[in-house]
Amino acid sequence: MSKMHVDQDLIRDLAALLNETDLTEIEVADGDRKIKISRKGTPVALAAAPAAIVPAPAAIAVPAADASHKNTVKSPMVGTLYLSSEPGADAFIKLGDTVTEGQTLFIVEAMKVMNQIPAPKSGKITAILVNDGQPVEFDEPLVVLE
Amino acid sequence: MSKMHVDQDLIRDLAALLNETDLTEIEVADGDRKIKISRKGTPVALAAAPAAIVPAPAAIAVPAADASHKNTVKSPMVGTLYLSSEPGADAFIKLGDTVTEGQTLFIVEAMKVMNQIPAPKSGKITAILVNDGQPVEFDEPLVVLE
Amino acid sequence: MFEKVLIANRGEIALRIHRACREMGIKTVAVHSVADANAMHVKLADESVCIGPNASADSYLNIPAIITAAQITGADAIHPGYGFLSENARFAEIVEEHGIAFIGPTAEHIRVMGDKISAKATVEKYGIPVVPGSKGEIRNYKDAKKVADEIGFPVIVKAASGGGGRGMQIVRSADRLEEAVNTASREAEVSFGDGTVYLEKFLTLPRHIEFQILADKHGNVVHLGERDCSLQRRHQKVLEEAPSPALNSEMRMKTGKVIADAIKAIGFVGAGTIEFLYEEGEFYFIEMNTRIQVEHPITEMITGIDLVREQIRVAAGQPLTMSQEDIKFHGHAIECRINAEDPFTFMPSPGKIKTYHPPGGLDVRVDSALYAGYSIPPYYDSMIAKLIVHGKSRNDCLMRLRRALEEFVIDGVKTTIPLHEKLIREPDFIDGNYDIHWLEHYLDNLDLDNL
Amino acid sequence: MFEKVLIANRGEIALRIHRACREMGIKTVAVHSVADANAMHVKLADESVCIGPNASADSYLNIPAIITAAQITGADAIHPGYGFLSENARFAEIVEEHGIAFIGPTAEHIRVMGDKISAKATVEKYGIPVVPGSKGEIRNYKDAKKVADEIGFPVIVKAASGGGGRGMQIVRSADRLEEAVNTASREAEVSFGDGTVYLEKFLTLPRHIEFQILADKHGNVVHLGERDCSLQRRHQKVLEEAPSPALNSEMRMKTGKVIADAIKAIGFVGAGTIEFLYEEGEFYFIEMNTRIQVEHPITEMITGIDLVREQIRVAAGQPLTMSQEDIKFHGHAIECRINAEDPFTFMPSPGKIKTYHPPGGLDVRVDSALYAGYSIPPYYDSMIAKLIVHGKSRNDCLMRLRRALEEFVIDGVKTTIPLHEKLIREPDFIDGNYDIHWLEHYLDNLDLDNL
Repeated sequence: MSKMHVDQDLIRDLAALLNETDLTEIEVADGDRKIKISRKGTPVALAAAPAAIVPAPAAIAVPAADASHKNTVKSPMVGTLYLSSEPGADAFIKLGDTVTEGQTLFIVEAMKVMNQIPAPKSGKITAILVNDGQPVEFDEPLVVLE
Repeated sequence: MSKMHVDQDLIRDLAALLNETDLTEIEVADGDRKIKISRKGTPVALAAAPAAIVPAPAAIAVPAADASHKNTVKSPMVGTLYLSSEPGADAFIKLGDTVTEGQTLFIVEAMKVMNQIPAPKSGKITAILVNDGQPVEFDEPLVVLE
Repeated sequence: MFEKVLIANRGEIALRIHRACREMGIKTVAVHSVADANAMHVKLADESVCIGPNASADSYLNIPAIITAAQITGADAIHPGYGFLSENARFAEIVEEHGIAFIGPTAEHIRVMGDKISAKATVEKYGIPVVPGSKGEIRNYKDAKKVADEIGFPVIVKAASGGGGRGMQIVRSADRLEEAVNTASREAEVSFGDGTVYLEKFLTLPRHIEFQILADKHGNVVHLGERDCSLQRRHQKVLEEAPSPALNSEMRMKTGKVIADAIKAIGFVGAGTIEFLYEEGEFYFIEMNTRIQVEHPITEMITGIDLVREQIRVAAGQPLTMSQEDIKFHGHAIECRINAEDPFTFMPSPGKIKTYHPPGGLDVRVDSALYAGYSIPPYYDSMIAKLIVHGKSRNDCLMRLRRALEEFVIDGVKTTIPLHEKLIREPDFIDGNYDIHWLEHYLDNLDLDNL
Repeated sequence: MFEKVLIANRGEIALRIHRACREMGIKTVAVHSVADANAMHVKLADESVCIGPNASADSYLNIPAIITAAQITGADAIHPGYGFLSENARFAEIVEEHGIAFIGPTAEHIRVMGDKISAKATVEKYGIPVVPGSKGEIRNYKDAKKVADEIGFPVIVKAASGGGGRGMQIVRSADRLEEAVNTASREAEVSFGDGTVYLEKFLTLPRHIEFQILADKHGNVVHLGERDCSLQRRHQKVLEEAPSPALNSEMRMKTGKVIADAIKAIGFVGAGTIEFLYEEGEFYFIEMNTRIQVEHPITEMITGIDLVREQIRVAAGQPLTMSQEDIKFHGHAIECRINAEDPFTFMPSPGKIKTYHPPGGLDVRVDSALYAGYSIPPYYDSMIAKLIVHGKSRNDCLMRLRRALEEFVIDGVKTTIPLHEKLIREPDFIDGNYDIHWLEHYLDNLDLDNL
């Protein structure tokens, strides 16, 4: 498939025009190409999911803190997380450790396969968000690496 | 691929037109070229009835203007309104008349009974919002008396 | 068939009637109070007319305004729903006098059934069982003993002019009868200036069971089985089910036939409900409602018959679409009345609905005029929705009801949904083991601090 | 019975499966992509596991992630829904290899029915009618003439190695047959390097009619009548109804029996659908779907049978809850598929739902995972709701559908509700007079500027 053709300069121009004219939305089309830009002021009350639909107690609760932290390393798969290579062995990492890119942080077992989770960059471990033997979801924060 | 053609001046003109006409959205198309602009004032959100539940065309439409005017005299009952005591007779009131409290303004017929609608206070008739023989709802504005 | 029906009601039943009309190709006129200008049925109706201020007395009970609204919109029939003017014989008369069809029985039938004494006498004459007792006044102990021996203990001695529980004596065995007759008579003399007493069988733990009937103008009458409405609080039904856990098919069909035959003899036309107390295999007539009832959907769910549609057809002179043989009962249905109230203290909770999300899926029906953004006005009944669930068996129905209640979201006001969630988990309810006193007793013993 | 079922799907069918489980007292696990973290079934399920990023290939089609999720949550069965992995024989195999029950047929049956040629050969062997034609290759005009005379014109000459319409010739009369065979063979030679052609009866204006079957592990097979799914756009069903306006009871029961007998002989277990083209009183097998289908609710509405519940029971080794004699057909049902698309240009319209207000009342069912505030992700199928309506007759059903569509509010995205409102007012549709080409033709001729 060919690359999408997007005129970014035109978008910038339209955005400026949006400000200038104090509009909230501009949509333009030329043939089968279309650009629509908008800027919303105050978020609407019901924008979020209805509060009263209570989320089921997730099997695997995502820790609220640090979850969106940009230095967080997240699980690339669903599985069971281990802190060490085998029961009784030392943990791969501990709080305060300095790790180098590619160094194994954890193992996540999925379908009897042990997957090593490498450090995406070098840095210092400032928080470990998981416990040994814990099930983890895809995208679940595991560790903060700064 | 060719550049998208967008007439930015036209957008400015349309934005001005939006102001002038007190609209919230303008959409124009010419062949396969299209421009749509909008400006949202106060987000009505869902506080009001869902917009998509379109109110049925009320049998008896309440004039939007003056409806909430504090000097408006409203119908005390549902019925058929008459401007005069009998067909062909002079209307009880006309625009610009000065009336005194208790003076009959209209007759509303309900169940074959002719009900005289008196002026609630003395004043000048600045608007007559109904026509002869028209059905009126309870609370429907009939006249502005200042 | 009618061209345009005026709906002289509000809330879910107004919407129910609108839907039935719409599905029959009949135009609708919604009449409403000022407070109800934004009601769902007002938005959906073909036309709407504001007939008065918030107070029901000046709007939904305002006969001249309703008749005038029908005249200016050209409606050729009026459906009164339930409550308000639905059992007002004078209203039925006035409607007909103005050349408009009243979707309900004749004024005469409303009048006869509206009076408890004439209703009881009428149905008894045609074979419907009533509470047995003395035929009129008891003069002395000997009389009383004779009647009591006939009908069996417990009995209740009541003042003929009585009311409010005074001059009433419950007697559980013969050795206390003489004293009770004397006490009741004395109390009655003191309280009402009339010592006349009479005697009736006393029902200790009855169920409330009612039969739905439909009758057309061509002499066809059918019964659609029963509803068990024993779960009540302060004489208000809270949850209803059909069929009753206490009845078997033979009793249903036998009693249903007696009722249908009586209704035919009485000449009643329309949709009606015969209410009974039921104890130890016997039915005792309480009253007849000559209108559609709140709990009619559970009968619709087990029979597949649209009661409001039949009611409209019959009022237009058309025959019933089914005979008794065509009516088959399928599975089980339960209705939960959802009120805008605290679920345990029952304090009313009017206000604005922030989120409204009814449950969906197989065999789940919601009759409600709510929508997100709607403000429940404080002037009227607190019932805001009916959740009706069907299942192949009573157990299937209960399981489905459980999941439907879980999915139901009404946010912004308090509702009785949590009460229903709790109720349907009670062993007595699950076993179908309850009577008309069960719910009051259950609520009295709830530990409100530990819910 | 299973203790905990993992739902390997999303959207309304995930919610449908959750509801069935909940009503059977079975716990549920929702697995979902990152985009679906706020999906309704995720909120309602007992547990949820994020199994991958937005792309289906990495989440809903990610077999290791789904198996792992089942293992860490202790699910003892997996329901695949429709689409995604529901007809993936390898997935069924892997699930079973991990000691988890697959709620569907055996991998072997999925495989046989997943291949058009083996499916056709299998069902034909057991008496299900297929499109008549030459048994294999046509060598010359004489062969072709013989077959064509047997099956009657029009016929279609097809390249054995063909596809995409090339090497295909429709022949309406004998005098054009020789030329057509030669042309098709030449085209096939050029296009596919193989001039082999074969001949089949050509159906000009067929309907799409499919039969629902259920089979347990104890040799019990029932059919639940047919669904008419002829209203299609680009091979996507738009609106389905049951029963088909084109079938009578005798044809239904006769064809249903042939199918049920064949399914029993084949040894298939689970819920399945046998799809046919139907023309001039004859059925021609197209394919068999070995899973629950989108349009299953219309069958549920006319039979009162919960298909997903039966499917789960059967997978757990329990017998069907009914025999063929127990299945009675009541009234008529129609399903409208509501997509987040422009109703006439069919441009997808994902986005945030501002208002969601489904219709309620008698015989109206909505299967949808929408709620107000939900954002429809742009990564998946555009179907966002199914409106299913039942009526005593086809006309009652149409009238009810009309009012239900009027009440349905989905605000924030474009939906196909206006298309359905228009469709059900078309005289051809009202008369049941349509075939699989009707909708495409209708849409091609719509004047988009004057809607």
